[in-house]
Amino acid sequence: MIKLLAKRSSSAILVLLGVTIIVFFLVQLVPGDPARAILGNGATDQAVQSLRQQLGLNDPLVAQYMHYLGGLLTGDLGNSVNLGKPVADVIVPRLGNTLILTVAALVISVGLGVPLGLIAARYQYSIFDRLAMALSLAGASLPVYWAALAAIAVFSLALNWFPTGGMYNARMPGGTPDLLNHLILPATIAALVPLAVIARLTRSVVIDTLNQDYIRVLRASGVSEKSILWKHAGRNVLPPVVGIVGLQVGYLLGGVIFVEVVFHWPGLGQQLYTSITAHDLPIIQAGILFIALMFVVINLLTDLAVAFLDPRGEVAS
Amino acid sequence: MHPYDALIRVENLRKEYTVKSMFGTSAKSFVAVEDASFHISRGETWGLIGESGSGKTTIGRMLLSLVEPTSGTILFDGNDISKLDRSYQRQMRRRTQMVFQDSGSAFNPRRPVGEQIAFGLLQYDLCTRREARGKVLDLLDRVGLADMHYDRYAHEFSGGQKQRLGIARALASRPDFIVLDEPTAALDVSVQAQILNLLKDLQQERHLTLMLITHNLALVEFMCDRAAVLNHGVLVEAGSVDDMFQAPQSDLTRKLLDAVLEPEISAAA
Amino acid sequence: MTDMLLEIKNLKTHFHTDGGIVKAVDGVDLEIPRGGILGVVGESGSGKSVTGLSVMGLLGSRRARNAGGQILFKGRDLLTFNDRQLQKLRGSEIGMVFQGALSGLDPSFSVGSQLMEVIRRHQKVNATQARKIAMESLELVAMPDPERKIRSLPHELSGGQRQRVLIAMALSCNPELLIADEPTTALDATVQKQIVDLLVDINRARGTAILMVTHDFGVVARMCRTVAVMRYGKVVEKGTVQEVLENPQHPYTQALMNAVPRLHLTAAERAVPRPERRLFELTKNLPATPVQREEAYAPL
Amino acid sequence: MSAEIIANQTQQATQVPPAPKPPGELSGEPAPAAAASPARQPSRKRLALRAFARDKAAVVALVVLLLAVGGAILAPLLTSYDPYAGDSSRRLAPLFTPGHWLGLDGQGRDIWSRLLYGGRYSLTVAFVPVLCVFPIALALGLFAGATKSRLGGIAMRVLDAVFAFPIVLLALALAAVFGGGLGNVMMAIGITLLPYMTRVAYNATVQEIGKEYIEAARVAGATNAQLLFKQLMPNVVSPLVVYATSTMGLMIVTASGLSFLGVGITPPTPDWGVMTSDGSQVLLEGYAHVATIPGFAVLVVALAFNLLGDGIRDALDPHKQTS
Amino acid sequence: MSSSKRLGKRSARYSALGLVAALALTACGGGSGSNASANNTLVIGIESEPDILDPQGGGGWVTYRISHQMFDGLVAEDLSKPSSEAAVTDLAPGLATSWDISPDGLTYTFHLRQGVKFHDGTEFNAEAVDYNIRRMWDKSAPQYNARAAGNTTFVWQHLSAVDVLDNATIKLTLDQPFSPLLRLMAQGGSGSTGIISPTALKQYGDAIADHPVGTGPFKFEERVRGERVSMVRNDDYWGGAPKLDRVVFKPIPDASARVASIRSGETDIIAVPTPDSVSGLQSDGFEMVDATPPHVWFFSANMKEEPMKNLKVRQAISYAIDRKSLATDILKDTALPAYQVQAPANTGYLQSTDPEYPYDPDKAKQLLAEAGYPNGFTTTIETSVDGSGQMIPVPMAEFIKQNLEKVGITVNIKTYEWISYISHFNAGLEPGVGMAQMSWGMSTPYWLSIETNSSLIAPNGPNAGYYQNADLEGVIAQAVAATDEDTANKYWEQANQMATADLPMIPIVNDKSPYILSKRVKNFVLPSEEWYDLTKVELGS
Repeated sequence: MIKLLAKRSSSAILVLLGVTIIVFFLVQLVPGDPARAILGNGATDQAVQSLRQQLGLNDPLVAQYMHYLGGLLTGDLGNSVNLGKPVADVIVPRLGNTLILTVAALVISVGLGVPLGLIAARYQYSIFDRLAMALSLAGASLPVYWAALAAIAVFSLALNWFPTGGMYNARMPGGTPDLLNHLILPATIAALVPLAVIARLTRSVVIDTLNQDYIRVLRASGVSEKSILWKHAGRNVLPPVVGIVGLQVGYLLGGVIFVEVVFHWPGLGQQLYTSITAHDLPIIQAGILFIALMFVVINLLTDLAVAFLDPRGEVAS
Repeated sequence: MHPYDALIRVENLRKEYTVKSMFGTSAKSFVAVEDASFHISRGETWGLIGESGSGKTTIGRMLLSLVEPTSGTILFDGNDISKLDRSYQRQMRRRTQMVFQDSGSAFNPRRPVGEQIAFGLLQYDLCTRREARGKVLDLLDRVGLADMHYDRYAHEFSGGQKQRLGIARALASRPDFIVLDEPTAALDVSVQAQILNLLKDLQQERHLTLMLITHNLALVEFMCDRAAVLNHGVLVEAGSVDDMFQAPQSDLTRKLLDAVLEPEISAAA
Repeated sequence: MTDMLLEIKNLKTHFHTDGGIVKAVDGVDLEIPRGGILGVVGESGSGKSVTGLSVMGLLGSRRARNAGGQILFKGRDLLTFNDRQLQKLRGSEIGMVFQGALSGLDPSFSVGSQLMEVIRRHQKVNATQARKIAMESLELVAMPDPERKIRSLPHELSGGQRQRVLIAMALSCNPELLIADEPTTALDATVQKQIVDLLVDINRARGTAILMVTHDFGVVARMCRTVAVMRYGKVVEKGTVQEVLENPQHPYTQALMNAVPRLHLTAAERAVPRPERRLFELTKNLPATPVQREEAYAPL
Repeated sequence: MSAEIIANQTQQATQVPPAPKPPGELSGEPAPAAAASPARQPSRKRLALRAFARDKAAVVALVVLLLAVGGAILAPLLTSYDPYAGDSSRRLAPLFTPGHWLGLDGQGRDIWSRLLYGGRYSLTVAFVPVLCVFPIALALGLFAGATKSRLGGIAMRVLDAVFAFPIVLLALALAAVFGGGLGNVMMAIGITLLPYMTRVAYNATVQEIGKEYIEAARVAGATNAQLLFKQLMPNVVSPLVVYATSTMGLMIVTASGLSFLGVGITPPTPDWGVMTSDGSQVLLEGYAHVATIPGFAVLVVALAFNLLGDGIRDALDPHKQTS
Repeated sequence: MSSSKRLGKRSARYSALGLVAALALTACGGGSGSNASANNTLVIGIESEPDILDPQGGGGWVTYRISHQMFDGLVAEDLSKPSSEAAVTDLAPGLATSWDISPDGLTYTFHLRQGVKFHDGTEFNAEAVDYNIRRMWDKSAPQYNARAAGNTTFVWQHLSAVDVLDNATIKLTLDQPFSPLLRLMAQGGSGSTGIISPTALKQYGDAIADHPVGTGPFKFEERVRGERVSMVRNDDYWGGAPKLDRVVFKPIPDASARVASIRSGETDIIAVPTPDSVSGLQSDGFEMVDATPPHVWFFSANMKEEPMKNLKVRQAISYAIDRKSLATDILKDTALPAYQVQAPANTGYLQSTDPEYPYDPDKAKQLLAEAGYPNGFTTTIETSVDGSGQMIPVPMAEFIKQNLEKVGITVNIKTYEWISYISHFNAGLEPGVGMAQMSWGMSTPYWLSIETNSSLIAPNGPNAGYYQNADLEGVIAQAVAATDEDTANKYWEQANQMATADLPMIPIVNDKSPYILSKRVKNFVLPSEEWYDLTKVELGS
């Protein structure tokens, strides 16, 4: 296990290094001059030049990258161009908010998607199965922002069940219950696509599992269908399903951008979106880096979890 | 026996698989074949007996240069196959063939089987492209398949037919030596009988040297002149089949003989 | 015939496939007395496995249909049982062992927990008692070091040991009938013999009747008392092992017998040089079958 | 009791015997009859088409896509309205307005007309990036998977790093870099797609290369190039085609998301994504049809691409091509 | 115990663990505020996340609307009258109660308000003013801040000396007469001259943005990025304590979501409703308040190349655009058609009743033919997709495209994100781009100079269309140098006339800057300015 951890971690670090390179050079391609963006309309050429000097924008790219990497390693993400404060101060609270949304969406998509897939597999070819799979196929093709707006129209405006957005009541921020109240709708919308995918994949994994020899042995031993489905199949589909769920987190992190924009959820996605539009390169770099980092870490954890859950212990591709 | 009668001579063959750790240190190794020496004479069928995981398939693959030995030499027709130059290597490839346990997976699922059999002919310029089809049809006919099978795909054949296809392909390049890796393990007895009979007939017709890899002693008794028993990568016994089966020298051989269930009423029932 | 434990009468099991109805079992009659061992021999597609699964009600496919007949177990027709009754029956009164021992155990649960789940499903016992019964079952199948093995996960056991666990599981509730569907296929020869002998021992010690589904006449000869030879969903010949093996009547049976390679050929046989020795030639000895038997193209 | 012969041999000739069961199969259900009938073998293409035609969902999907393509091509014949010219005094007219059965959008343009013409852009966005990336992904995946070379390994590592970015995020970043517009969006989508398609090709290659037929071909004397192009490629292309097809739907959705975020295709292009994102501005004001109609079109076409992908997978699977 | 039960228990334990973790995660987000103050809290839904809350360094109207509530400048505007009562805001005393201007227009002496304290208790005096001005202007001062200086360049461009005369008096000396100075000091569009507590500046330095301390009617409470900026009443405000306990500015960038938020009662006021939502909101009992702030939505023409170089072409375009329909149909009367370069809320605005460029496509075609383009031409229009004051630029551009295509001008639209658009715009129009859209305006007509001065040609300034007109610059120079307001205004009107005739910028509409108010909101007044005063606002139940 420790060996596996070491092996996976070191390859994850390699991936992360690649990520920093991509992030760095991607941001270089963004058009416009950050220095001018900071100084505004009236700035003179001279002022722009001196700020460029100050920001190190005139150094060769490789030097800038090494400088950037060095900063990263010492925990220095640089200063936001527009916000006049360290990037970490901006990113970290946003990251927390995005995590809340992502985790909630994950809980919903797994909590509904896996049982849906299990039941659909159990009653393969039934009306329920066909309906659930058709819906989940459609769900995976849904434009998220459209669904978000439609959900606001129905659940916030028509039914008045949930607030239309934000994280807390602005008039009187009310702690956890207030947060949950604001969380349900966006988390559900963010969960839709992964839920659909998880349900579909779970179904096929379960069907595979139910065709295994040992399931037949259990049947022949008179073990109840309930135990076969929920205990034996359930336990054995765990590793592949965890793998599937891990992958879905990536989609979630992407889809969350739309949800954050429509529900004005103050998360990383929204920050990133505004920073991309506001040309705040250090924030963009850090934001993308953090999302990639989360993704890589989640993949790593998924890999380890799959290996851990696999009864044979060490087997994991 | 004179050494030049041996088509294949193997000396101190060894295969070790290493599992490298991340940083190339602390390698774990697993010995699949340990210090095997034997020879296979021209025209004979040589049996290699072993239970699952004993390393018998690895030996077969080393003989065909599909797996590189860790150490030891393999002489084919007197030449060390690891030292052959390109064109001889090609010759060696042509002259050695293999029939797999499951020919179904040994055929490309997305190409017609006839084309795949023709490949061996064309590859070694044994005929022109125009003649190829006819030659393959001859081969198919010889192994008991019909012309119409040429354009079909592997999954459309039954187990026995797939084995016939595998044999046809092995024959295409006019080899001298064929490794038969459990060629009938997955077949019904009646089909197995046909395949075994076919192999025998072909051997006589074409003066083939065969190596039969199996765990079934009865097959060895039926097919082979000489054989060896492999136990966890080590050759524990070798010699003529009649001698070996009548007076087994090793425990494993005895155990294997004892385990054969004959369709005769014995005291047990 | 009332002392028969299992009587299968004119059983018909059909599969409704895209290509039409496949009559996998087509009017089969079989019977096993209490404590008896019946071998059902046949090649792929003969319907022997489907017969065993029909008894268990385990066809499990939407396409499988019962098309007639009776399966009388202790006088009760199993074909009339509902799912719940069948579940109760399986494992307690009829046990089953399949081929493919390597994949027959749930890889995620320990041997003990799987045994105990079956035991507690059918017997009103607490965990300690169940564990005791599980231990006994493992001892019954001569599992080496059962104390340790009961805690093992399946992948920690060898193939033969796994097959023993499966047999222990099938026998844990002391069923009167054990259906063994090619239990030794894919095992090494030495292990195969051990398992076969084990089944015979259990039959003697406990009086458990066995329905042995196999393609191997060697296995039949070793353990069975009566044998039925199946082909294309029908029983072509049946009788005591002695009768059938020593004097097969049906040409198919004869052909099959001939096709089995044997050791220790007689001196006369051995006098034939190896290249001239021939195994059975199907086309000569069998009446031509309608179509689709692949081997119709055999040139022999 | 003497051994009895039970079978009536003559009866055998009149019935269809069960097909031989593959050894080891435990399902209790006989495999479909292996085709060994002496009938003349239809061509591969015919078989694939026949298998495809049996898949009702895929056929419906194909019809839907053909309708969409047809509608896009024949748009001038199916509507008399200019998709770009609107009557601002009648903007946001509802469904079934006389002369405009799908209503008018925020500029007073006919939605039906924009939907038809919009197919030209949306389908292009779905199709072109996938088409362009296909050969690159195939070559890269084959190369990295088959040669196990250092270079291939590095290429896959780099792609691994790209994998760490969620699709939408990467597309968003790239679109922001390139700027909006049809061409740039397609470029962004193509680049985003590359690692995914390459991974599919790579995985298929690695999987296939471990199969026995590759070894068998080597025994038969195949050179490396022959192994790569003759043996591996057809088996790698099929899953890649399937993946590419299913992906096209997702790409329309992604492109529409970019439009919503303002970095996608530029209005007034009647792209469905642009229309959906335009319409979503008035979704909450009681003009739901403006966003919902093109959104539905995106959904249906994405769905159709998915089902078509499934259908193609089955049709290309030799095991399902029974005559 | 059977293993199945054990498994069940274990999974229950896991899910409990997950819940606890989720709660722990969320617990850190706990809030403040009591019920009573919640009732008297005004929540304003604004169109984007504000910039930094440093009044001098932070740019944009959205930000100034917030920092304006916490900071005062020396010079203020009278924001208590709606546009209908005062088309142009009057200057009013701020932290300076009065000021004297020397006859030569070169020295400004400000008499400071006494007894005013910053929110942190620091006394407001001439030293504080000196400290602040040097932060924006004196490169040698330790507190000099490049960003603050950059944003206030236009205000201080002619300042040559600052002298503290006594604790209550400060003198600014200019190097030339500069008539727009006072109005510029009252502006806040791109950085304002709001006075910050020197104590706080010394304490926080650049981090002042997170600890804004001014003298304004509201005191900073907290800022949760992406979520809210909240402030509480300053009971000691020199202008009289406001009625509200708290004000929360809540950024809701998506316009539909903003509208939804007021419908669901989460906000009390929203800025920039979607035009299509206004009538529905009104019929549901919400009030719309609008004004005529100094705002013009225009196209800068590319004066570097044909055909835009040609005055007749620019005139043709101006005639071809149906501003009225744009304002009525697309913008649902949230804007007024604009026919001149200066907005009504500007002292240079011409009170002529006759618009110079009524909608006349035939005349447009005729002018095009005269210019040598009888069959029109093809050009590109650039615009942002959103942004402060940009209204709904894309639908507007789409509408204008249709207008222009009717007279034969084929238009491609290129869109950009707001901030990348600003830097793109400020870099100057690219070859092939005929017009680029922008929106801006100030209550001081000096704005026209900023837009057209040849020294501010891109990339050195916002003159993105490369316009050069020596005559216009001459008139503007006279206006700037004028020492009495009437003379200045006369020149400004002349300048406006010239610019409107020459069309370096083609004005399209003037935003009415609508706000939607819930029924609870009382006494909210929108003046002819881009920002508003909240001291008089009350909340009903």
